[in-house]
Parts: sequence; C-alpha cells; structure tokens
Amino acid sequence: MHAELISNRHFGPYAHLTFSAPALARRAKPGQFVEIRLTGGNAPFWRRPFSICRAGSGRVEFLIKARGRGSQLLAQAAPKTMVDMVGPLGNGFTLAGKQPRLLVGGGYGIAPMLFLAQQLRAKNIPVEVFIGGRCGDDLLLRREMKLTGARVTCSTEDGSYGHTGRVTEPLEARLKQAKAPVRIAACGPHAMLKAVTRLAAHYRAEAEVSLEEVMACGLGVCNGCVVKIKGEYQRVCKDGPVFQAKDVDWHA
Amino acid sequence: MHAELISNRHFGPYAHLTFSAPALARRAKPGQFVEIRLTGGNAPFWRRPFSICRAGSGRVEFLIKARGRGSQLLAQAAPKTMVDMVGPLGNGFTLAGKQPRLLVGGGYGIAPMLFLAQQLRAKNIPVEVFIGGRCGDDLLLRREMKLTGARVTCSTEDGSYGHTGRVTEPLEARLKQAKAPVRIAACGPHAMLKAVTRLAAHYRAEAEVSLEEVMACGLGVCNGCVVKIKGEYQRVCKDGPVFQAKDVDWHA
Amino acid sequence: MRKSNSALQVNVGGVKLANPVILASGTCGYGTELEGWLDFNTIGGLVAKSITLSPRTGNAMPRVVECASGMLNAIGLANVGVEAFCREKLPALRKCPCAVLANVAGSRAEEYIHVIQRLEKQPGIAGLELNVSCPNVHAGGIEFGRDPKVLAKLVSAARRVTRRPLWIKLSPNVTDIVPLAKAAEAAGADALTVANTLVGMRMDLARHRPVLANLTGGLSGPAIKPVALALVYKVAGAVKIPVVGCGGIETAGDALEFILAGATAVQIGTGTFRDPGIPGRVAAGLRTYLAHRRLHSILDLVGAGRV
Amino acid sequence: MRKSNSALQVNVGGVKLANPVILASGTCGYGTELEGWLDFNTIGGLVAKSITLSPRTGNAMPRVVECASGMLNAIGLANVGVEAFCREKLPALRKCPCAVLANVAGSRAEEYIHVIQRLEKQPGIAGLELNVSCPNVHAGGIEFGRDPKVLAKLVSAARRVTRRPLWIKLSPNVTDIVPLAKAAEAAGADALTVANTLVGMRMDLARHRPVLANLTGGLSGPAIKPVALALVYKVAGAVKIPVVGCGGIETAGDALEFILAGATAVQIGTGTFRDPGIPGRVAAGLRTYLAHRRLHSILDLVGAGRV
Ligand SMILES: Cc1cc2nc3c(=O)[nH]c(=O)nc-3n(C[C@H](O)[C@H](O)[C@H](O)COP(=O)(O)OP(=O)(O)OC[C@H]3O[C@@H](n4cnc5c(N)ncnc54)[C@H](O)[C@@H]3O)c2cc1C
Ligand SMILES: Cc1cc2nc3c(=O)[nH]c(=O)nc-3n(C[C@H](O)[C@H](O)[C@H](O)COP(=O)(O)OP(=O)(O)OC[C@H]3O[C@@H](n4cnc5c(N)ncnc54)[C@H](O)[C@@H]3O)c2cc1C
Ligand SMILES: Cc1cc2nc3c(=O)[nH]c(=O)nc-3n(C[C@H](O)[C@H](O)[C@H](O)COP(=O)(O)O)c2cc1C
Ligand SMILES: Cc1cc2nc3c(=O)[nH]c(=O)nc-3n(C[C@H](O)[C@H](O)[C@H](O)COP(=O)(O)O)c2cc1C
Ligand code: FES
Ligand code: FES
Repeated sequence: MHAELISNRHFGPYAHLTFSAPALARRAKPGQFVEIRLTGGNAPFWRRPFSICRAGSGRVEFLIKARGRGSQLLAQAAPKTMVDMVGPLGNGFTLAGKQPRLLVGGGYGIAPMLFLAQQLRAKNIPVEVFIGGRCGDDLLLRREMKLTGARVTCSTEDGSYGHTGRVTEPLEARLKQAKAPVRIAACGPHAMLKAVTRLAAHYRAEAEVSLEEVMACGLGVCNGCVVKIKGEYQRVCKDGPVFQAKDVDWHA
Repeated sequence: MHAELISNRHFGPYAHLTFSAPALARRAKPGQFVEIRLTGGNAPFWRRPFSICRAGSGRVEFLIKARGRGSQLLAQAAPKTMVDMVGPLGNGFTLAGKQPRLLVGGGYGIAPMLFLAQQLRAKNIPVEVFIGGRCGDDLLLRREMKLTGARVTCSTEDGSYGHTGRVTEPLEARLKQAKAPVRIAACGPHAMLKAVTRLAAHYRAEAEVSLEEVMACGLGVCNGCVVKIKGEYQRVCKDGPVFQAKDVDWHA
Repeated sequence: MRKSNSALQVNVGGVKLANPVILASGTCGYGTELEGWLDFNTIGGLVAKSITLSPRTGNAMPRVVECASGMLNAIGLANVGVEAFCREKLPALRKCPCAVLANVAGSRAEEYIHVIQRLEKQPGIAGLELNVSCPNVHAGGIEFGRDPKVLAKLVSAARRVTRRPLWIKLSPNVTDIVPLAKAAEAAGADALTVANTLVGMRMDLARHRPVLANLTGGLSGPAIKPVALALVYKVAGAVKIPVVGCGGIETAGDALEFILAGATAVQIGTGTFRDPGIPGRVAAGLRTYLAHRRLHSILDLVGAGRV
Repeated sequence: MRKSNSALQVNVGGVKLANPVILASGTCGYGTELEGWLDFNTIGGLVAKSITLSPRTGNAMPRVVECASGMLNAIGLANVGVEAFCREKLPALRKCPCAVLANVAGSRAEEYIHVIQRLEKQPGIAGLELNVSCPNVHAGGIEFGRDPKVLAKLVSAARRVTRRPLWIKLSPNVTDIVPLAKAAEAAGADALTVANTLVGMRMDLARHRPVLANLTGGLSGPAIKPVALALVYKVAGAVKIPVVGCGGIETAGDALEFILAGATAVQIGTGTFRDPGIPGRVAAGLRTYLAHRRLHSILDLVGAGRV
C-alpha cells in the first residue's frame, strides 16, 4: 500500500519518520513491523523491515537508523515522498496481564517500545523503560516515553548520559529489588537480548524479545528468516519477530 | 564527470536543462553529445546520450524529450541534482566553408542545431533554420534560434503553427530557388533524415545528418551502435553521430 | 471474486488455468501465508512448495542474500513432508479459488514415486510439478535435471503412477537444455517449467567466507530473466508439449516476452516477495494488452515472437 | 603516472600485472578508443578485443539491449582480423603502460593456431587469452568451450606454438565447468578466465520478435556476478593455475568477492561502459582495503574466503 511521508526529523544517524497510512495505523499492534520499499528501481532489491514505533490517527511512525543504502534512502527521504509498505506484519508483544512491565530498548530497538508503552499505559499497567546506547545520541524517544507516564532510566556505555554502562545493569538492579512478578519486553542488539534473557531466567521474570533477521519476503513464504526456537526453525517474520526469550536458541 | 543541474524549464513533454560543467563546456562542438547517468542505481542500466544544445560560460544545455525511464528521470530532475556525464563525445558538424547553411531539426532534433547556428553565425555564415514537428508544442527553441540571427521557418504536420506539412516541404522550396550552393545539416527522426538526404541528392547540396542508435558504451569500444556507411559498419558514437548524408545506407 | 474472462484461459498439459499467471514453487508457501496480501482470484494457479517424503528442516542460516536485481536462496527444501502436507496443508489449499499444483522433490527416484503415490488419492490437486532442478540440496534431484537418461527414467516411473497432469521443472544450469526437454517429453511429461534458479554465490567481505551457510544458492529475480527467456525460446522450439516460463517476471511486459517466446503460462517467484500485488497486476496487464490489440485469446500470442 | 605499489602486484600465469584489474576483451577495443576516458596507469592490464584470422564485420543490428542490472550483446566478434591487428592496432597498444593481452577466437582449431603463430613474433604482447566461449557466433569457438576433449586438443595445439602465457577464457553456459578447467590446465594453460557471458534473450514487444538480430546474446554486468563468482569458487578449488574472475564487477568490493573466492586477478567489462572511471576506482579501492587491513600483499586475500 502506498504511504506518504509527512515529516522526517533527524537526530544524528537516526530519523523519526511519520507517514500517512490510515489502514495500517488502524491494524498495527506494538511489536509488529512493516516492510518498506522506496518506489522504483532494483537497488536495494528487497523491501526493508522496520518496527512500528507509534500508530494512530491515520499515521504510522518509524525510527530509522541510517546504515546501508535502504535505510539511508529512507532516513533522507523528503516529506511528500511516496513509499510502498506491506504490513503490519508479524506478531506483537503480549499486552495481556497486569504485571508491571520493564521495557528494554537498545539503539533503534527502542522504536517498538514506545508503541508498547503507550498501549500498556492506556491499560493502566505500570511501565518502566530502560533505554541504552553507546552514547547520548543513541538514547532515543526519551521525551516521548516520559509523556506516556512511564518511568525512564537511561544508560550509555561512554557515560555521556544517565547510568554509565550497559542497559542491562539498571535492569538487573531493578529485577533484584522486584517484590512482585514483572514482565520484560526487549528489543535491540543480539548481545543485549541474550543478556536480558539470562537476567530474566535468573530472576524468574517472563521476557519477550523482538528478533531481527534479513528478510526476503517478510510474508512467511520463503523460510529465509528462520531462528531456532525450542530446537525448531521458526520464521522471524511470521512466527515472530517477538518470541518468548526462554525459547530462543541463542547459539544456533 | 559530475555536473550540477542549474535550471530545468519544461515545455510539454520537453525539458530544457542547463548544467554547470565547465570542462565540458570548453571542449564541446556542435553535433557532439554527452552520455548522462543519473547517479546511483541500475535502472536504467546504461547512460543515455543527449546532443549538446548549447555550451559556453561553464554551462552545457540539453533539450530532452521524456520518453522512457531514463529521459523521464532527467526531464523531471530538480535543480541542484548532480548527474554524471561522459563527454563531449563523437564528431560534430562541419563548421568550415562559407556556404549558407540550411539547418533542419525535427522534434528534439533541433537541439544540436541551436549550438551549430550560434557558431556559424559567429563566423558570419548565413543560417536558415527549418523546425518541424507534429504540432506547435514540438517546435522548440524558436526564440533562441531567432536570437542567433538565423531565419526560422516552422512547419507542423497538424497545421497548428507555421507551414502545414512536413519540414522537408519548405526545405525543398528553398532548395529549388537556391542560386548558390548551400550546405544542409539535419537531425531528427529517421524518416525525416532519409527525406532530407533524398532532397540533398536531388538538388546537389552537401548534407550532414546526425544519427541515433542505442548506445551501450558511447566510447567506441563495444561496436553496438553501428550503421552502414558506404557499405561498411561504422560506430555512431565514435565515427558519428554526424555523417555525410550521401554515405549513409538508409536501408541497412 | 473470480473474473471470468475466457481470453486469458489456458490449458497447460491438462491443467486448466483461468489465466496464465502461476505462483512459483517455494515462493508462495502453502498458499495460506499469502492470504490477505494476494487475491487468489486474480491469478491462474499456484505451485505449492516442494514436498519430500520426509519433513526437512532445511539448510543452516543464512539462507538468503540480496544481489543486483535478484537474490540467492539456499533454503534447502525446508518442508513439512508429504504426510503433514496431506493432513495439514491440503485442506486449506483445496479452498483456493485458483488451480493448485503440488511440487515434488527427492534424492532418489523411489522417493519421488512414493510422494506421488501418497498424493494420488488426494482430491484438490490440479497437477504435479517435479522439481529436478533444486541447486541447493543433494535431495533436490539436481542429478535428474542434468542427465537426459536419468530424467527419462524418473519421468516414466512417475508417469506410471499418476494420472494427473505432470509438469517437469528443468534446470537452467546445463550445457544444453534441449535433450533434457525432449527426454521428459518422450517419457510422458505433459508440460515443462523453464526454469529453476541459476547457481550463484556471494562473499561476505566482513567474515571472509561465502554469505550463505550452504556456500552457493539459487539466483532468482529480474537478473535471470534474459537467461530464462532464451531457454524458453529454445525449449518451445524443440518440444510439442506446453512450456511454462519462469524467471524474473515482475510485469505484464515480462510475461509477454515469455509468451511471445513460446510459453503458454508463466510462473512468478521472487516478484511476489518484492510486492505481493505483482501476480495480480501481471494478469490484469495481460488482459489489458489483449483488449488493446483486440485479440480474443492469449493463445494468439503464444510463440508469436518466434522467428 | 604509474603508481608503484608492490602490494597489488600479481603474476597471472606468467603475466606480470601492476595490479589485479584488467579490462575484459571486447569492452576496451584496442585500447586507444578509451584514451582520455581511462588512465591506463591505474590498471594492471587489458585484453584486446577478440581477433580472428580474417576480418569480421559482426552480426546485423540491433546488437545490444539493456536488461535488469545488465545487458545483452551479440556483436558477433566484429574485428579487423589478425593482419590489420598487427599492422594497425598493435603499434599503439605497445605504448600502453599496462600489460596487454591479445584474445584469440576462431571457428576451427587451425584458425586459432594461425592467429597465434602470426602473433608470436610480434613484440609487446604480455600473454594470450583464448576465447572458447563466445555465445554469439559459431566462429566464437563455443564448441571448444563445451567439450573437455575438444578443448584439451585446442589448448595443446596452442601450447605447442606459443611460448607466451596462455589463458583460456571459459564459458559459464555448461553443466559442469570443472572438467573443462581441468582439461585446459592439463593441456598446458597458464591461467583460466572465468567467465564469459551467459546466453540470454529479450523480446521486442512492439515488433513481436527478439530484440537482437542474432536472437540471443551474451548477458553481462552485475546481474551475472553471483553466477561468475560461484564458478570462480568452483574452478579455483579444482585447478592449481591462477584464475581470473570476470562478470559484473563494478566496485572494489565486487573484486574482493572474486579474490576471496580464489581469483588472482579480475577483469572488468561492462563496468567500463557504465563508467570508464570504474576500473581505476576498483584498483584504488583494493589498495585502500589492503592498507586498512595492514596487509602487505593482495595475495594474502586470494582464496581467503574459501571454506
Ligand atoms: C523485524 C525487524 C524490525 C526492524 N526494525 C527496525 C527499526 O525500527 N529501525 C531500524 O533502523 N532498523 C530496523 N530493523 C533493521 C533494518 O531492517 C535494517 O537496518 C535495514 O534493513 C538495513 O538495510 P540497508 O539497506 O540500510 O542496509 P544493508 O546495506 O542492506 O545492510 C546493513 C546491515 O543490515 C542488515 N540487513 C540488511 N537487510 C536486512 C533486512 N532485510 N532485514 C534485517 N537486516 C538486514 C545487514 O545484514 C547488514 O548488517 C529491523 C529489522 C527487522 C528484521
Ligand atoms: C547521439 C544521440 C543524441 C541524442 N540527442 C537527444 C537529445 O538531444 N534530446 C533527446 O531528447 N533525445 C536525444 N537522443 C535520444 C535519447 O538518447 C533517447 O530518447 C533516450 O536514450 C531514451 O532513453 P529512455 O530511458 O528515456 O527510454 P527507453 O525506455 O530506454 O527507450 C525509449 C526509446 O528510446 C530508444 N533508446 C533507448 N536507449 C537509447 C540509447 N541509449 N540511445 C538511443 N536511443 C535509445 C529506444 O529504442 C526506445 O525507442 C539522442 C540519441 C543519440 C544516440
Ligand atoms: C526462496 C525461494 C525458494 C524456492 N523454493 C523452491 C522450491 O521449493 N521448489 C522449486 O521447484 N523451486 C523453488 N524456487 C524456485 C522458484 O520456484 C523459481 O523457479 C525461481 O525463483 C525463478 O523464478 P523467479 O525469478 O520469478 O523467482 C525457490 C525460489 C526462491 C527464491
Ligand atoms: C559488448 C561486449 C563485447 C564483448 N566481446 C568479447 C570478445 O570479443 N571476446 C571475449 O572474450 N569476450 C567478450 N565479451 C565478454 C567480456 O569480456 C566479459 O567476459 C563479459 O562481459 C563479462 O564481464 P562483465 O560483466 O564485466 O562485462 C564482450 C562483452 C561485451 C559486453
Ligand atoms: S522473510 Fe520470508 S519467511 Fe520470513
Ligand atoms: S555505443 Fe559502444 S561503440 Fe558506440
């Protein structure tokens, strides 16, 4: 479906894009993603998957990190650019259950967490967000997160903002003092998700993680994006991208 | 070499583009062409050849008819767009000789004629231009031509402007009454060039024509753009695009 | 809703299609995955993902990588196996408003035969396509796709155990495709699909090793279109049975190139990944082309570009 | 000016190259055409357009057509013939600051041999490349490129009449390239160029016939890169003589993929058409890559991506 870029705000290598895409906005759930193609041409050949960062009022937002050609084209797109989207795709995070949520986002992995925080807050579920990055510039959506009513804790590896160190350190501190059961949702680099999974197991918290794989179809037909889940291959695009952390075979 | 688009004026399906390209502007001769590539991507795969319409003061101009993807991209390009050019390529029209010149241009075939008219007029050679097209919208560069001091005769097939009929009709009328030898230069559709060649032979006028072929390299190395000249294959890009009309084997 | 328009109807070796556009095996799963993204009323048919006798998990990751105007895949025939196919996948496939073909792969002739026999009693399968050309696994039957004698044996054996229309999907990775096409025809094939993917590779510059765990993969997409088209032209000139063109088709113009070269129908694979609207648009574009040219049947164009 | 930088120097079966970037046969004419557009000091070598015993005018027009990420050509080995080559083209080629190879084609073995003999006494030729793989003309020697026995005979005969480094340019249009590579090696080839173009076709939708007068042509450009790379990987694993990678190279990254797969040098063809600056940039990019990785020689990377 065609979508028009309404605004594009830049933060260093990141861009926060808002598209007009009413049908998509209506159906989107936190944790789902969209496959975007910049109209015309064969380079890049595939669409590119991006998590829905916020959706509503006929609009869908994304937080894009400019990496290769595809994400660069998108991050640099000017308002009024038309792109072609397929989505929403995949399964989102669990919304059911009243337990307080700890949302963990590394880099652009914070994108789906904003959408999730909003919907959890709308159900009056307490939300605490742990945002991590290499430096202050990688800490995204802080303001938007606070506006949802979530408590926000920031970490940077270089100490330029918030806690100095990994995002999993304040998370562990929080888990240590947890009185009641909490539920974790995480999205970010592989190593971070692995660490979150370890913590969740150790502190007996339920955890969901959003995984990434290169995607040829995004529709569940090519079997190109599989990960080992409980010893069996599952498709990130159709069976995920959100999986129970404990089910993921991190060594496969 | 990189060139920046300075201005782009549209006339129906045509666009008149001005680029900043000093080195090219210095070396260009009337009848030569440039191979243009819109930076990035594989579609279209080849560069596209366009005649130099005017050159000077560090600038090079083209008259582009939007046809397929390549010419459309170019015709729609916005000022400041950077393109990559290879040129000037090929051999131009004969400038030597004092005979009055009859320049014949059909559609965008008028493009190289402007550059030629300018240089001939600078040498004080009388120039008469015959501009033809299907309708008035196809009659391009009339004003610019008049400014060179050339006499301009227009023809349209639908009679919407100037002489009603083919551009070769007023040309023939002019050849008929010619007292002194004239020299013809023509660029346009295949059928027009063929007709011009016939007229030139009939009225014993020397004539040069600028030919078109699909070009893979534009540099004379692929042998993909050949035409039969005096019974032998010659390359339009390197041995042409301007050939003696009488040498062209129009049936090959 | 199925648009009835006889101009696009074709019969490909006994498989009746409402239009000549078919989804290629391995690129439309078992149909259901594409529901909501693709309207099966707009296409002629689909070929389900290759099935083998036993379930296969497929190759290790990475299995896919982008290339210029195409992609490599080395999925490794991941599939649920013929039992689960009949039990779990066929019921939904039967509800599909377009023709459904099953695609069979194996590493030994007996494997193919067992799968065909297991399918024979199942309703709702319009035809069979034998994959003798998967470049990515030993079990893909690539040997069958390289040697005319071996292929003839397999096709004859298959012919004996099925009354269904039997298509053979040939490999483009051969010196001369004609003997293979003729061998399949002589052994009883009803149609030939031309072609599967080209063997290709990409290197990972960061890891200094091939990108794909399987080292090589099959190249598909617009990059291979000229190669597939030349093969269709060659095969259509050598056999009397219908040819189904496949390789890089994304537009009605692409499909027409194959039809003019002699294909009675076309398959679309990677195009669906890039845009699930492509198959429907190709069919619609063919309809428009016929109308513009005032042609009554697409059959008037089949082979019309041959010299 | 020739940049001396030993890190990029390679010796390909006796042909010494200042860097591994070579212009492919048929895409750089006889060198002079590219003067002014390409600095021959920046590249390692060039392979002159295929020459035959007698001059050839080539195929009828059209001879070229665009494709997705590539092009088809059916030039038909248009060339001036070996006599005119020696008389008119070689003198200018000798002044070229890079290594110059002659490329020889023919329809019969004796034709190749006559051309090689005629060239043998001419100075200024660093090596010979035999084109046994032109898909566009009978005279292109494609039969030699398909049958290992026929190829072995030709290479042996050539080996007997030349002391020059002898490269054989193989065809990608074969079921298995390995027996051909091994046959050429055993018969005395010093290096193998892998590969020539893939056979392809495009239909003209307006004229309802193939675009090319020759019907089919050879596909080149980025579209074929994965296919050529897989072949280089295969050949480099099967022979001991150096392999020269060719097919779709446009960037230093592309060249590195071939080198990691086992190529000692690379040829660039269609890339030069798209941008005559490409060959120089590829060589410069390789130099930068070595510097970044603190490698002393490109040879450290040859085959480094093999598993
Ligand atoms: C479910 C999902 C959600 C994502 N959400 C976001 C998001 O919200 N914001 C964001 O900035 N990025 C997101 N990504 C990552 C994003 O898709 C890649 O950064 C992008 O595809 C890279 O494309 P490129 O052309 O810029 O880079 P390329 O030059 O193609 O590659 C750069 C890097 O990205 C990886 N990559 C390439 N193609 C893909 C692909 N199709 N899928 C995944 N990784 C790929 C490559 O392996 C390479 O490491 C998400 C990925 C997935 C799978
Ligand atoms: C020496 C020369 C000078 C030219 N000068 C001009 C000019 O001043 N103004 C102008 O508008 N056009 C000019 N042309 C024509 C112009 O090059 C084509 O219109 C353009 O290349 C079409 O590209 P496309 O992608 O828009 O169309 P495509 O979709 O590629 O094709 C549209 C039509 O153009 C033809 N064509 C495609 N590629 C080429 C090619 N590389 N060379 C020639 N024809 C091609 C096709 O056969 C087809 O009929 C010139 C051509 C040549 C050879
Ligand atoms: C991801 C992927 C998986 C495929 N799996 C199969 C398969 O299981 N069986 C088969 O016969 N062909 C398979 N193919 C080949 C396609 O059916 C088709 O022949 C090929 O991709 C060329 O067509 P295209 O260029 O339109 O994709 C697969 C192709 C892709 C891209
Ligand atoms: C227009 C053209 C002409 C060619 N002529 C020859 C030739 O005469 N001899 C030859 O061995 N290869 C010839 N080739 C093949 C190239 O040398 C090269 O092997 C092929 O194009 C693949 O490389 P590329 O993708 O970099 O172009 C030709 C290729 C093209 C595009
Ligand atoms: S990307 Fe094709 S199945 Fe997931
Ligand atoms: S376009 Fe290559 S020789 Fe003219």
